[in-house]
Amino acid sequence: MSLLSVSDLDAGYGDLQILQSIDLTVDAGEYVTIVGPNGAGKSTAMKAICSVADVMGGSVQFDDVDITGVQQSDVIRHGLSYVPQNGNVFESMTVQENLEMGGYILDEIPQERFDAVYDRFPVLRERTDQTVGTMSGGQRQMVAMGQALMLDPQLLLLDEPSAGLAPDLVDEMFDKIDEINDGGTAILMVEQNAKEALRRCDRGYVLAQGKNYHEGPGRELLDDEQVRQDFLGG
Amino acid sequence: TGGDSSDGDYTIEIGTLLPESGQLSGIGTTMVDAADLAFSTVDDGADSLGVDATLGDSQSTPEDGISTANNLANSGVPAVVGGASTNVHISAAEQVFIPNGMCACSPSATAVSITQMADDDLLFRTTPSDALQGQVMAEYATEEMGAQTAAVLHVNDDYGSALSGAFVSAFEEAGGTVQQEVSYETAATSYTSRIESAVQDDPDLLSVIGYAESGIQLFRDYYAQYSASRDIMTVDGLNTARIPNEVGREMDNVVGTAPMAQGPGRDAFTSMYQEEFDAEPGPFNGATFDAAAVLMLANAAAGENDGAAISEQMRAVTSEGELTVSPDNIAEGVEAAYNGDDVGYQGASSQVSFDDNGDLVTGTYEVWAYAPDTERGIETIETFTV
Amino acid sequence: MSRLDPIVDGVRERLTDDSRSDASIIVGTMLAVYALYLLFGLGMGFNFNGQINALQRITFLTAVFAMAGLALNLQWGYTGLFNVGIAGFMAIGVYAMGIATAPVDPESASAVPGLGLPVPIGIGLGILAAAVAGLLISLPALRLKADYLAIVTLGFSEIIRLSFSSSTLTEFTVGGATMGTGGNSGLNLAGDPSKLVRTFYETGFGVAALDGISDGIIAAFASVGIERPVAVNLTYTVLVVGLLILVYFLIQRLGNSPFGRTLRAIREDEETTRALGKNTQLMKAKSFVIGCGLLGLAAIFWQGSRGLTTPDTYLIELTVFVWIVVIIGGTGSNTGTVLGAALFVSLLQEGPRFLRSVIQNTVDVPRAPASIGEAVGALGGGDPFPLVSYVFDQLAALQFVVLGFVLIVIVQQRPKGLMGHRKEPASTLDLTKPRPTSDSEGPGSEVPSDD
Amino acid sequence: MPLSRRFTDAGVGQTLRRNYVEAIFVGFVALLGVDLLFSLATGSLPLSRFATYVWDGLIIGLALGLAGIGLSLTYSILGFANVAHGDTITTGAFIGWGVTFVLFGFGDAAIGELLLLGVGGDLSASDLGITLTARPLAVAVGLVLTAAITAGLSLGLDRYVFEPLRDATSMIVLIASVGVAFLLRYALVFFYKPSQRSLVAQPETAVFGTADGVPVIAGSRQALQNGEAFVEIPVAIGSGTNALLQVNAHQLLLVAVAIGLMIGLHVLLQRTKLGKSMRAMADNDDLARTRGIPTERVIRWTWVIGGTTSGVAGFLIVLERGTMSFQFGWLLLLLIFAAVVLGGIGSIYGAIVGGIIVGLTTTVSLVWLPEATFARPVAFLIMILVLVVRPKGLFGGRVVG
Amino acid sequence: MTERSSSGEAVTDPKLSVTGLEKTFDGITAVDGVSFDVQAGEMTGLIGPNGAGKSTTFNCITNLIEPDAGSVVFDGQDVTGLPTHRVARTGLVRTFQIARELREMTVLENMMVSSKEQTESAIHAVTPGLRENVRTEEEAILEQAWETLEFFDIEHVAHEYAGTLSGGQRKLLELARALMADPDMLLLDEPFAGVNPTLEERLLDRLHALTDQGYTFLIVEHDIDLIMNNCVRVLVMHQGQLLAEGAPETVRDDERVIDAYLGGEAAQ
Ligand SMILES: Nc1ncnc2c1ncn2[C@@H]1O[C@H](COP(=O)(O)OP(=O)(O)OP(=O)(O)O)[C@@H](O)[C@H]1O
Ligand SMILES: Nc1ncnc2c1ncn2[C@@H]1O[C@H](COP(=O)(O)OP(=O)(O)OP(=O)(O)O)[C@@H](O)[C@H]1O
Ligand SMILES: [Mg+2]
Ligand SMILES: [Mg+2]
Repeated sequence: MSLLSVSDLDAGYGDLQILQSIDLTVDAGEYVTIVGPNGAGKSTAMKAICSVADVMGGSVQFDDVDITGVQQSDVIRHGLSYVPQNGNVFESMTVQENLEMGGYILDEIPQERFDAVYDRFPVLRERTDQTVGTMSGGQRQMVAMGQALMLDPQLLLLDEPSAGLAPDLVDEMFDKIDEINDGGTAILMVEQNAKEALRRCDRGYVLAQGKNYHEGPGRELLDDEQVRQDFLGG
Repeated sequence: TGGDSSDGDYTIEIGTLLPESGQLSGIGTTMVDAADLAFSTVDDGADSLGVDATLGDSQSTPEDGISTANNLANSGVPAVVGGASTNVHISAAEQVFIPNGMCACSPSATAVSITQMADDDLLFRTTPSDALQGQVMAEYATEEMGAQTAAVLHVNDDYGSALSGAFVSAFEEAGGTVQQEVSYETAATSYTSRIESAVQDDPDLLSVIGYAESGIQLFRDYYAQYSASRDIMTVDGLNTARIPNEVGREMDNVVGTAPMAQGPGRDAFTSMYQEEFDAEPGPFNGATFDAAAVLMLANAAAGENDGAAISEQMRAVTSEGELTVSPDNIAEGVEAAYNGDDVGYQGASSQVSFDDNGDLVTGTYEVWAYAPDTERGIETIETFTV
Repeated sequence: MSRLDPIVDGVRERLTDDSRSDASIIVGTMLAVYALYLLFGLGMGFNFNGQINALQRITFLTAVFAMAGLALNLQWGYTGLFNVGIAGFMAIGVYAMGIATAPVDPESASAVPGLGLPVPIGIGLGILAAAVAGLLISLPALRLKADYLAIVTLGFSEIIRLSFSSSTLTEFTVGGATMGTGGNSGLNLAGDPSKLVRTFYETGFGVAALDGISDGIIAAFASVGIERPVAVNLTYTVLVVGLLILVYFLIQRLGNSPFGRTLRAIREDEETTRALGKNTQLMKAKSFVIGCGLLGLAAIFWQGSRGLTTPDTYLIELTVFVWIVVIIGGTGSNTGTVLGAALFVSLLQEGPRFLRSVIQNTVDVPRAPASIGEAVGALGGGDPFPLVSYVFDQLAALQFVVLGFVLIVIVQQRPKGLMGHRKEPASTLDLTKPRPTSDSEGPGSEVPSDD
Repeated sequence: MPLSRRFTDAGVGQTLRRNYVEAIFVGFVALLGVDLLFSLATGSLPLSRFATYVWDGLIIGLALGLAGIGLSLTYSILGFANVAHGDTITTGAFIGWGVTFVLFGFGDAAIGELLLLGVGGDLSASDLGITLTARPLAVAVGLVLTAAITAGLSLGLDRYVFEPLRDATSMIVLIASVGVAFLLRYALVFFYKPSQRSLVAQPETAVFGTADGVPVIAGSRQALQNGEAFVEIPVAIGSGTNALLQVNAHQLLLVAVAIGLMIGLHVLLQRTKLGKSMRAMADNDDLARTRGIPTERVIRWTWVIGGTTSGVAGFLIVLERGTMSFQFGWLLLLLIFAAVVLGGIGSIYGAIVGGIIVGLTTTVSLVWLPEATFARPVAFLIMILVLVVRPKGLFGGRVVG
Repeated sequence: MTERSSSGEAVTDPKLSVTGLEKTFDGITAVDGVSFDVQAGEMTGLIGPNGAGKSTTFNCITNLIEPDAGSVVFDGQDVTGLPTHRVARTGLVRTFQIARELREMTVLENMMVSSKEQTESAIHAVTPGLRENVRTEEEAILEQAWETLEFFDIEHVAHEYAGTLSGGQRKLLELARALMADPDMLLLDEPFAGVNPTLEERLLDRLHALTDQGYTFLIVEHDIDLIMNNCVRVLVMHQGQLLAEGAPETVRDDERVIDAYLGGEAAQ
């Protein structure tokens, strides 16, 4: 049984429909990547799953619970943690406070959680009291990831986690995602760094113009000439 | 409404432009009552005549006043009791009354500047101008209270500034020294600093020019810190019986001046008012009644609902005539005037006689003090006629 | 959501129907307003001239509020400048005009002397003064973010109002010329612009030909039963409406031009706009100054025609009213602003007053009890009339309660204002068209225009 | 908006320009200070008068600041300037005092009359004799009641007015709050009539001064003159008998509560989970929801806290002034805004400090001003100058706290 | 002017010359005495770890943040301390790392705002005769805007509010809009982060074409292959300082660069 199963999903913003009957599944512990051109609806799919965008039809099942259109603030309580593409940090708050907000739904955040995040992103440890709005693009991305990792989610939704990261950090980021995945957390990730992402994931989806376009194991998509040509940049 | 039955061959059209709401609604509503009393007395009492009164609310602001005045004009009202405050009166006159040839008689607009308006002789008032009250204040202060030095604390608006100015010049003319002239905004959080500023040179007399609303707070602040034995002189704005009670003091060091309903018809008016409303008439009520009465008389004498014609009769009906009209026989008087008889009105507030500018020839003022033990709560100490 | 929905939808449908030109939307609204006021007039027993005059007054107020609203729309709707000092700029315009035109030797001793300039020059100076005040305040203030700019302008307008009420400035002498604000008693406006119209009818400005024309106009009005005072008012209102049309096209053209486009960009993100090579400070200052000048203009033709202006006219409420006009009309939309002015004046400002008068004129209500407590007590005793008369007695207060309520409902039902959904063009060209195909003749070919 | 914050740091040129203005500003203030000292030394400005100005200004300022805390809070967290703030305070105070009157004046007058604070009857002023020292229970209960009622009122307003406008721009919400302001203010007129009324008896006072050159504290000026001091500091510093400054119990209560609330709220916002989630929501409400923060509940808490402080402010201001009218909140609003903005929107300390500056300016400026009318303009002028030097207010820059 | 050339050949006047740039934010020195030149008609890369100070350098060059010290010479003209818009007017235009679209304007309007060929005076907007001239101008701008949008593959959203664009589309708009300003030199801050690789290749082709026409580019980018394959020269920043510069190969093999950036043990 899939951990996340999205079926026949229509979604968009207000009156504007972007997604047309999208199907998506993520199994427990699985690592799934979505790729596609700009404006394809990848982020919208993520947002629809997390009740940020408006669901117009279809359903989202998580862990056998129907979470279609539940309160946005309740999504995380079901065990999904989402890192948006834009606006993924609290700019006016310090690094430490950002992490605290990541663990908001816990009554008491154990110190180990902070340590775990700081171990993963040592840069942040030096800057616990810096206001995130003044940090560099890459540093913010780390804060955003760290925030999502303050909980131990069953499924982590990442929207372009490597964007803006220096190469060593990109590798590190992917390694860390692997690690997280190895720890049993399922991953659903959108990436424009598509080749790397597809190489590492279990399965991939290609979205284009709001529709499912392709689906298959990551390697297979990588090897698909048509997909390469159209979406992965040759 | 004053009564809109037209139980005769002629209906007098008349309107009011008074502050039923807004800042001045406190005195404004009783003024409307007084006007209405005049209208309904005539309407009910005169057999051959009816009165159709349109009550307009100026809401205490010029802008609303103009709108309401326009409505009066649009209804074909030829004569208006009002406006009450100076700025409403001037604006409405400039914009509406004068262009439309309406006759307006204000019971309470006291500014000196109204005297000289180019008004086609359409504007009258049944209250004396500020200059006179300033004189009375100064005279009483220097002569009766023996004050040589004074400080003024006045509300920062039209009324306060003008009266303060009139008092200061009269007081200095009378040989006194005004040490400080301090203004204040209504509803300030605290008046302590302003009071401190005003009394810094320890004047013989503190003159407080303002309204009841801010006056309560101001006097509380005063008594909290300053001598309850210093002479204080205030004005008609604070001529409200409940003030000592609200301030929580006897306030026996306070006297005030106010234009006074001291006409020959005053007693008659007071008893009519009491019978109707079960209360003492308040400030400007007599003047309002007079304005309404005179306009109705003039209208009847003119025999047509036309502003210019009415204004032409204003002086005729207020100078001595064969039939002396006063508040208690106003209905009879109006009827007589309509029938072409020579009538002469003797007002509740004053003799009522207009000079060339439409101002009162004389003004009567009272000097009053709070008297919590009396029924009215205020007693008249002395009257002045200037 | 509510029973209002069908109505709102209906209105929306009409408004979104692009085939309806802006002019017809405004004319349609005004006609509806007129119909309402004719009913009011019937209720108040207005005669023919009265009815005309009432419609005239509604039109006049609509026009001046629309002018002020358009000026604010330029500042806020286009440029994002949060001007809450409207009353102050208006005051400066009117006072400058008044001081400039007051006679050097006034006849009445209590009147304040002035510079004795002719009325048209006074009007020009008034507008200029408001614009210059805008410039002065914009130098330091435009560096500030929206909310802070707001409080600065708000403080500025209070400074102006209170200074005009001070006795120190009541009369002063500069360079030998004596002038003043008249303090709290206000300033007599010798330069009352409506006097231009009156003089035209009275003397034709001393020109025989004009006098002949003006007599002819009066005769024409008389022939349809319109009396002279009403005719004079009507003429003035037509003049003001003419000005409004001028201002409307001015703002409209400023808006759909590269100038307006850059203003919008500033509203969105000033820093980015600067990075694109725009002198945002200068553009903001221009927009602010033009807006302030127009506020002065609106105020002169509105307050200036009252013959007297007093400092307490320029309380914060005035500023709030102009804002309400723009917000209910739809920020950024000029047509919406005019519409907003019509609705504000007819429904929120004048409407309740008329309604109250109609009620007072038609119903005879007994004396109200002294407090609501008594009224409710009587109700408990089975007598509803004291409560009824108490309510009647308090209609003036209830009028504002209703104003507040209506405002909330409007804002909730149409959070973008009546016409805020419309995308106003930000170019001299029509940008909503799909791309002109490359095989058309290119530049110079038929590109439909907006005006 | 948030993005730009990253790049708004001023550089060399601007700093210089600003320092220039700042220098002039500081220089001018210093000059005034010297002049003040000189006047005090020569006695042309009696110390007692100066002390009165300062104390009066301080009380006004703290009242403004106290009332400003709630405004600052909702302003920064909900992102709009609540024009109805003043009228919410007034409404809360009217109802709160009314209920207090009913509870503690029961039997003295008809319940309706008590509830309406004397409308239509003879009840007035000191009739109930409420002061902090004479009836502390009434004051305590009234304070709590008013706070609770104002909080409830704020919640109600949020539910019916502001909640449907969550997605609207801040300007729209501001206009809605203008509607609320009108509605509340004139509803008060409808029920309570427009007249000013006094609700409190004269409180206990203490007068600081010297008796025969010895510093003393007495119960009143009269007592001091009569030599009936209750505290004497046996050090002769002169020879005369002078009253320097008079304070009363209600003013002291106002000072204590203002400072207490300021610190308490600052800690609340900086340290507690609720405070942090408020700030998170103000920063990025979408992300806040994604992180599981129930933003609706946070908004309601914001109103509750803002309403409670506003209620406390309203009650204490009325207690201190002794009188109340339907306009008092509205008339204070402008100065409250000035205080909040001067201090920096969102800063709790800023609201209090801003309030004190505004309050002091309106009183101490009387030393120099030719005409008292200019006192308020000067306060606004100072606010504008401060903003030119520090565009985000004295404590500005951070969102909350 | 400092004589700094990487390979020792005779230097033509550089297009952009930055000397001794410094910027400190309360305690954190973001840029610490950076000096470099960029040659005209070249595509130069600027790389470095996150937080190295690249974006801040851009901000200082364009004076969006006033530098604490240092000078910037563009095209032989000292632009240090010039207001941001004046810097842009000289032909030096930048993009933002986090795209800053004008949200409530359409994509097309975003593009048109950018053009520097427009007469933005109020007088021209309202005066009949002058307005006609403006229109001819506008037609050309519109044409150019459409062309550029088409190239960036976002012409189908031309009428949408820019605020509704997807993340990648925003980056595209950011770049397209900068080109619309008709600059001589572009400072691009991670223009391709989040852009689909296929599209990225096409865009790079375009940039090369522009370089051939004489445009100059300074690109911040973390995609190292992209930098290596497309830039003639690479600057490497680390902790606010210039760590290395030179041809891509040289830089790539530089120990310090490998350590600091390309991935060794030491992440930052
Ligand atoms: N406004 C500011 N206030 C305080 N510190 C700042 C500010 N802007 C940048 N910084 C700090 O300066 C350093 C350099 O930031 P910058 O944005 O220039 O890095 P970058 O090289 O562009 O990094 P990235 O590749 O992650 O975008 C960072 O440590 C950042 O936190
Ligand atoms: N808030 C919004 N309102 C309206 N339309 C939107 C909104 N957000 C995105 N869209 C539109 O939805 C479409 C899909 O956007 P989405 O963000 O899902 O794309 P994406 O696949 O994530 O692209 P990218 O790789 O560029 O991030 C785009 O055409 C965009 O314009
Ligand atoms: Mg996306
Ligand atoms: Mg960067």
